[in-house]
Amino acid sequence: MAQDFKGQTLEVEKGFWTIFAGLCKGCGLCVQKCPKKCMSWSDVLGVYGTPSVKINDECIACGICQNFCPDCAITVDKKKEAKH
Amino acid sequence: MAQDFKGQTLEVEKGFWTIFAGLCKGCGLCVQKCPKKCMSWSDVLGVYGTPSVKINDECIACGICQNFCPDCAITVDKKKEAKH
Amino acid sequence: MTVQPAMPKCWRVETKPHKFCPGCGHGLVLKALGQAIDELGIQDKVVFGCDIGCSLLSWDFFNMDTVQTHHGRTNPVITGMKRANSDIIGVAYMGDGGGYAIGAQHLVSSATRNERITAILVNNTQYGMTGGQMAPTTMPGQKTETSPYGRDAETTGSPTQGPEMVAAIAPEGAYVARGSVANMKQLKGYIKKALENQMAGNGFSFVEALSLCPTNWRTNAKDTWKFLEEDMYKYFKVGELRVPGPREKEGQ
Amino acid sequence: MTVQPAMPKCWRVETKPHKFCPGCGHGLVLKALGQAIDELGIQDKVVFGCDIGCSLLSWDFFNMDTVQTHHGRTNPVITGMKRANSDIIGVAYMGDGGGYAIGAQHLVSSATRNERITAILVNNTQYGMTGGQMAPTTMPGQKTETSPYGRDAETTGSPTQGPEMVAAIAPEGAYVARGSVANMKQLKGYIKKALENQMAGNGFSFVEALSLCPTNWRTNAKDTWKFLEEDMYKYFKVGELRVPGPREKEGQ
Amino acid sequence: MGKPIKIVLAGEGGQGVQSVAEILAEAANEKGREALYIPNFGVEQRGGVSVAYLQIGDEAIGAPKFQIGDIVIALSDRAVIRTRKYVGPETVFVYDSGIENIQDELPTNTDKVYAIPAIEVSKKELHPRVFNVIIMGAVLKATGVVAMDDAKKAIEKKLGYKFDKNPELREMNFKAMERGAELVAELL
Amino acid sequence: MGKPIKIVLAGEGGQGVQSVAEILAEAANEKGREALYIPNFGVEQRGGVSVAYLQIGDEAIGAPKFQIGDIVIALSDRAVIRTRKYVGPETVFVYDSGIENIQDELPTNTDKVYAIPAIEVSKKELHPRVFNVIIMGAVLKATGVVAMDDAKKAIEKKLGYKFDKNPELREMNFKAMERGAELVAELL
Amino acid sequence: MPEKPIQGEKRVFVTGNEVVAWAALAAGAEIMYGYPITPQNEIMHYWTRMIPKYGRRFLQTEDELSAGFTTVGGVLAGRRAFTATAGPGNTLMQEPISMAEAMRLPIVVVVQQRGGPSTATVIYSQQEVTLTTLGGNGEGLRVVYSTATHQELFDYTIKSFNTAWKYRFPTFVLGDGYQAKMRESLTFYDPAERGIEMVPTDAYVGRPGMPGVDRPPKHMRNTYNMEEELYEVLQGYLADFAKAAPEIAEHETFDTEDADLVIISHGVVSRACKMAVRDLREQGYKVGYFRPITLRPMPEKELQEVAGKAKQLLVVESAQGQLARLVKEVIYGSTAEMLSLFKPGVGITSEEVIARVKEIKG
Amino acid sequence: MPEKPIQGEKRVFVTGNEVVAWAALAAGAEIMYGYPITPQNEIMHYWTRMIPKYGRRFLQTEDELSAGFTTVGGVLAGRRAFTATAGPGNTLMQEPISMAEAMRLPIVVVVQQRGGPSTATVIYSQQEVTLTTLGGNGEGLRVVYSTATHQELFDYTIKSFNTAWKYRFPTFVLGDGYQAKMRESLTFYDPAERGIEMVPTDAYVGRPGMPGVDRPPKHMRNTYNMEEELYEVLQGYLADFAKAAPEIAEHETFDTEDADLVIISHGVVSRACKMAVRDLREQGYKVGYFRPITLRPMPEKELQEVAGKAKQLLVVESAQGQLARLVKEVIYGSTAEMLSLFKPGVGITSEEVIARVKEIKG
Ligand SMILES: Cc1ncc(C[n+]2csc(CCOP(=O)(O)OP(=O)(O)O)c2C)c(N)n1
Ligand SMILES: Cc1ncc(C[n+]2csc(CCOP(=O)(O)OP(=O)(O)O)c2C)c(N)n1
Ligand code: SF4
Ligand code: SF4
Ligand code: SF4
Ligand code: SF4
Ligand code: SF4
Ligand code: SF4
Ligand SMILES: [Mg+2]
Ligand SMILES: [Mg+2]
Repeated sequence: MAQDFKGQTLEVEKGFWTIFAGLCKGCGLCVQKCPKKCMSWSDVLGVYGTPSVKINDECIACGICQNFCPDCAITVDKKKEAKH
Repeated sequence: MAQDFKGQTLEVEKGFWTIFAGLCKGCGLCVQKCPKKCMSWSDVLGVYGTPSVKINDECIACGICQNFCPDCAITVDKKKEAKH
Repeated sequence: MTVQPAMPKCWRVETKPHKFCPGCGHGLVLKALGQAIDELGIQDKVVFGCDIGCSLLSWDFFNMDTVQTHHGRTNPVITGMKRANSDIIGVAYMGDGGGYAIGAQHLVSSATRNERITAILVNNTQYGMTGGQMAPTTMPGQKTETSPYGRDAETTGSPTQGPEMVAAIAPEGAYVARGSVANMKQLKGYIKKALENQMAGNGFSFVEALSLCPTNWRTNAKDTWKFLEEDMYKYFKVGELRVPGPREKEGQ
Repeated sequence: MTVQPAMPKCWRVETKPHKFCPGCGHGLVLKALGQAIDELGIQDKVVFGCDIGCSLLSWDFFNMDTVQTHHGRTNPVITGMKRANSDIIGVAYMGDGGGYAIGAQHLVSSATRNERITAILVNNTQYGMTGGQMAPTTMPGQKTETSPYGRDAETTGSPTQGPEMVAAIAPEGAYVARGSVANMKQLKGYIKKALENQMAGNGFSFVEALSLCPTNWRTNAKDTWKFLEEDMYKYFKVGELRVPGPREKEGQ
Repeated sequence: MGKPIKIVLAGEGGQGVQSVAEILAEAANEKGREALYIPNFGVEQRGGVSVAYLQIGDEAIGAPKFQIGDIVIALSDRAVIRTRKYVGPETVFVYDSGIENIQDELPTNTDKVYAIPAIEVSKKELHPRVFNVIIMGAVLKATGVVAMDDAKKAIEKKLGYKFDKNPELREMNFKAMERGAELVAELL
Repeated sequence: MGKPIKIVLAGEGGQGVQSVAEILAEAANEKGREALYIPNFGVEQRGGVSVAYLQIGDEAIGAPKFQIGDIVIALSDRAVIRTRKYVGPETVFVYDSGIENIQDELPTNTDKVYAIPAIEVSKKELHPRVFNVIIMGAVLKATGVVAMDDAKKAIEKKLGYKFDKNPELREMNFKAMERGAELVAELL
Repeated sequence: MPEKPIQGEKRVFVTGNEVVAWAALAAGAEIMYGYPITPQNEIMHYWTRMIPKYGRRFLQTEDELSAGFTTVGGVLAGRRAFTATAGPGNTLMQEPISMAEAMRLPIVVVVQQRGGPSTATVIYSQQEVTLTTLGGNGEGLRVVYSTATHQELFDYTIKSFNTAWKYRFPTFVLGDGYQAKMRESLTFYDPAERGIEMVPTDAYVGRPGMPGVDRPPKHMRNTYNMEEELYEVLQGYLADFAKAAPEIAEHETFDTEDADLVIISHGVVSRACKMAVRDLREQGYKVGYFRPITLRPMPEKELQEVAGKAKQLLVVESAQGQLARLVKEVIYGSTAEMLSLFKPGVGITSEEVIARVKEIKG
Repeated sequence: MPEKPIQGEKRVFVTGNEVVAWAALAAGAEIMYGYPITPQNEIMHYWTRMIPKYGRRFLQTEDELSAGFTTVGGVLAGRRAFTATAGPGNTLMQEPISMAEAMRLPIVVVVQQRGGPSTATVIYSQQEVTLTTLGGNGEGLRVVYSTATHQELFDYTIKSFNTAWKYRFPTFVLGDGYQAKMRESLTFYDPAERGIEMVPTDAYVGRPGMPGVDRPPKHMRNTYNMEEELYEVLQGYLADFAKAAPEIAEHETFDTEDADLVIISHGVVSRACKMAVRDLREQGYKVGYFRPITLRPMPEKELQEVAGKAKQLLVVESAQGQLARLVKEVIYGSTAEMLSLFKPGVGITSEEVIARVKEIKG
């Protein structure tokens, strides 16, 4: 019966960044913690009708936003570094 | 209305030692603490019908027994030392 | 492959989004706890007890057996359970009001008795659930609903140093630490050690987590972090206070 | 001149001999307290609160206003009184059960709030009034009515270190000490300082007094002293833990 | 005996239904009428549906809550579901036309079910912040419990200090109130 | 219906009245009779008057306490004062003749007020420790609730382990019991 | 000297919790002790905001045990002291209250009932009637005012201090979450201007003079060594309570004279009942209205009178018969049929009351 | 496997507190949690002495709140768990009991009543009837057995575990200080040998299997966000209680058939009443005897029947009408005259009961 959340995934250079607007409460904690200051409010509304978040392509897929989201609304997948 | 307790006073070389049998519960704490081991059970019964305490003349009026009596049943008055 | 939210495995997806406010630190503490439980693989052993306080909102948070108790009484409920069935890994989850005010006798006594439970206390410097009154952890000058002109340390005292208190009285075998949701990895590590300490039967395990309450702090995201990392860090020192060494089994 | 008993002036002669058992340490602690009050000349300012526990037997002990409270609740009653009338010098007198078990939240909170009261706690390592059950202060191996085979530290914990706990959490201005009825002069000195600290408005003042309970220890006089001076001294360290320095009046 | 007018307002946490109810109640009170306003509240600080119960009449009000409202206004899907039990045959039920997939959840025991585009109007014409004032206007028009002018005074009293700093805000609020009244007038 | 015999025993803390009551009760119980023994207790661990209420009969006993005893025994001045309320016209009241200045405090509503020199006898003839056993003997004789032999068995059961180590103790106890009986027999 | 909190009369539109805070101020309450619990929190919020101006005090305690015992301490020191609580807090508060009861201490407690048992809801109920009237290990020697309107919340909060200090029984204002959180109009006033004299307080302990010399020391206890001592003390208390009861008891009633059926309710529920009775009368039903304002002591004689006349009594309450039990106790012997509308933990509307009466009347 | 505590039947002569400890052992109680309070202490003393041999457990807690909440924890873990308390401890215990009530947890609590209110005496009373039957912020969804003899103390301590686990309501054995401290004879037995099957216990939490995978997680709560949710839950509980009540209710009665006056009492006081009725009958008085054994639920029908026949009912109790209130509640509508002999905090002898009846009968 596990619930399915629909994510919106963005590919950036270093990985994939997914926002689950159905989980995002628009608290902005992630935005503050992003080391690249690459996050901002999105037009997609979150679960409480407040804006959810989006990124721009300066994102380095560091995962910090995921780490600090109290609602697990962000998933970041770093691309495996190509082995030379 | 202060209550009067009848004390039995003994004079020893260094001072006066008074036992108030009406206050003595016969616990024996004083006996144990006497540095001269000069205390023992008396025939005079204390407030609970148990023996009260007495001293022999090895008492040096140090006041330790008074100090450790939880019921203030002993009063020790040291004689003032004669000033030469 | 469709991406799924990176929730700890032991979180109950059906009850998400959870009931905490936007930006609430409870979600972060429970994420750290969930991750620690996942890593230890003990989801089926843990019984989670939540206090009354905003922690009660976690009564259906996990795919783990959960008991919502009374304000301040989670320690005794979990203690009673653990005493009755030592196979259980008991987690008592509470707020600073529940742990340091109304339930202080239970915290202190669980500590001195070295109860084999793991207590996690969320310090958000006030009473979240009831709308932001002063807590034992409220900081000097901090405005709350019952210290509207700022907490006056002279008349109402100083913020409770909880882990320090527990560390001062808990017997050998106890684990005591203070973590912060601003350092999730460390916090998870502390909680994990606290669970392991219980599993090893060593003694009482206590982690205070410095948390966030944007609702009652009336802070935006930026100030929320600032409140924690600037103001709270001044009064509450993050770190481990008691770490039991490897311990000889003395016929426990 | 007829010799009269050397009772502190503030003792109420009409109610003597008091109600404590033969050899009870409560009598000694109250003697030290009485002497300290006499020396400070504050008999008419003190309100004495006694807990339920053998301390209740002191409800008519002094020629001072006295309130017998509930088990563990003397700290809040005296706190409430002092908050309402700061001219009072409030003394909260309790046992180890009252202070460290059922009333631990009050002790801890009076300490962190730095209540301007003087709490005196009589540690006799068990529950005297109810006939000798285990207390938080019962020592490992000590037999009581509820640890009939000796207290097992592994399952029931270690003796509460009360003054250490209070010292760990009380703010600046608090006075904390542990005395013993085996050193009456020192004990009186600690209590006096604790009263003076209240009078100076510095903060919470707490003295634990190691005491005697021949009735429940089932000891004769010799073993009574031995129990205190050999066994108890092993676990409870006599001395001062917190002594506030001279303090600037910050507009209190 | 004139019965009081019974109003239920419900929305999501941030939608400001409580302020609407409070201002209406205060406006009525100022005019010497009897008003009783009670918010709902639960254990959650945020996130639940927020419901306001409001009664305005000429005599002392009875029970604080009631079974059937004269007008019920729901501003989110959850609010519709939560409040439809207050709808009786005579009830005017108003909901925001922006709520999606709500058709099956609407009350069926009254004919007077109206959708108004309050969210849309607030976003497009004014500002999302005055969404709730539009609703207030709608309630005023639908019930006539308080005169528009008195409601304006009540807003003025509450937010005057803000208006003074930024007079445009006043304009926007009053405009919103009137737009709300218009939206409802079109329907009734 | 045979009424139970009602006994009140009172003395100072250390005088052992509770053991007497307990042994008597156990002796009766051993013989298959019904007994009910209840001690008094208060907040003080030591120092109060110790009162034992004992009823022995052939059927289930009623209330644990009673208003009027068949026999009331008081072993100290405070005990006399505390227990005289249990004395009725038919009550046998026994007190120790060693109690000083008690004359004015003795109950006056019964003729059967007897002093026995139990303390003195115990000190002079036996040992202060068996003072209470003398009392037991007196009760046995005065009430006949239990046969002397059964009481001895009960003592044996309780203190046998001590008697085995020190057979003289047994002798002394049994002797005390008999002396108690004699003391009372002289009076009744 | 701080100015009077209320000058003249003032029509206001506020929440019940604000009403209580103002009333306590107006009554000259000097100190509040409290521990947060919904739905009474705002009493503390308003109190703490307002007191600096009027020189009053506040202590936030560690729990309700402490809130109650510190209030006891405040009263012992001679202050007009009060606390407020609800639900599980009220359960805990019974320990200090039982001490106040044993020592006849005039503490004032405002209770804003919420759902029960246990944490239940933070909202509303009338399920703390038994607890508030009879809680603890005693005989319920307390006074309990159950209010129905904000005006009453104001009036009786003031009155509770006077009742407490006059008769020296713990005194309660029993409100509920609805009353706590709702807004309606009422008139604030200064009691003195209305001719209400505040019963003066005095200190139990800490009075001037050297105890044992200038005056006997005050030795207050709640423990007795023998049953008989306690019995004697209680007999005195019970007699005092019985004597005070008719003076204290209050009620509100109408339309009972010719009523077949009288609706009995208390607190906020009585508002629905009042409306229902008016409506039903208009519809030709012979119904009456009775409302005990004091739940302890009950308006005994008046209730008996009503029960003696009516054929049917309908008890309506947001609890499972807690009021009904108290009613039955005092009207025992009457043969009026007892009917009920019990809705533990939820509000009751006049529509429901009307429906119930119509159901009864067929 | 430790041996059975009791083999065969055994006549013993012990104190009531010892009886309780043995009965709990015999019933298979696995763990006791407790905090000392006179007059229940010896239950813990005997229990702690005996348990090592039988593999049972004990935890001394920091207070009665903890004793109650740890007992709740023990029951949640699926153990036959109990606690014991008295007086102010019983007052405090109401907080955990209200949680048990809200969550239908079969905790067993032995209460040895002492004088009240407050600390009062450590001795005896019947003043904890209201507290034990109806305490806390709820509706009193509990079972309360009031025992009169040591045999009953044994029987009902065993039974209380079965009632609790069968119906899942907190269950009490209500004794008193006299019963606690007195010695009388009774017969110990192993329940199984008497054909008494112990209702099996099971765990609420910590059962095998991965929650969310093998089984749903157990999520237990006592808090509801809306009034209506609570109301619905309570309706279910109340229905369960009403259904169980006639099965649970017990009483003892004799000589009521032709009685003018029936004496109603409970617990240890009923022993005096029993004697009194026998005596009075011998003297020609037409008196009867009725004793509710369960005070919650009350033996409603049986009491109504008695009240329907007798002209007078005399309620006798060591409290100020706590039993009488419960009686009036269930016999309301009867017109039998209600008389009383209330002696709060002190024992009652058959002589007093007889005197009271003679006074009534003129
Ligand atoms: C006995 C009792 N007293 C008071 C309350 C009210 N109450 C509920 S939550 C709470 C405070 C919660 O604060 P905290 O423990 O710090 O948790 P937070 O909500 O801040 O996470 C209080 C006082 C209660 N439920 N029970
Ligand atoms: C609420 C409550 N619980 C329990 C008791 C019973 N009780 C009375 S005194 C006491 C223990 C006293 O021990 P302590 O505080 O150490 O004082 P002591 O008698 O040893 O001096 C207890 C448990 C009580 N009176 N009230
Ligand atoms: S992954 Fe790192 S860089 Fe990318 S948005 Fe998140 S925090 Fe910013
Ligand atoms: S932290 Fe999570 S919930 Fe908050 S804004 Fe970012 S994604 Fe949304
Ligand atoms: S005064 Fe000193 S020497 Fe004399 S008896 Fe007392 S302790 Fe012994
Ligand atoms: S210490 Fe005091 S009471 Fe004890 S034996 Fe000595 S004199 Fe007597
Ligand atoms: S009130 Fe504060 S602690 Fe509670 S859920 Fe909201 S943010 Fe979290
Ligand atoms: S029992 Fe112990 S503490 Fe209590 S009075 Fe007796 S000796 Fe003192
Ligand atoms: Mg908090
Ligand atoms: Mg002690």
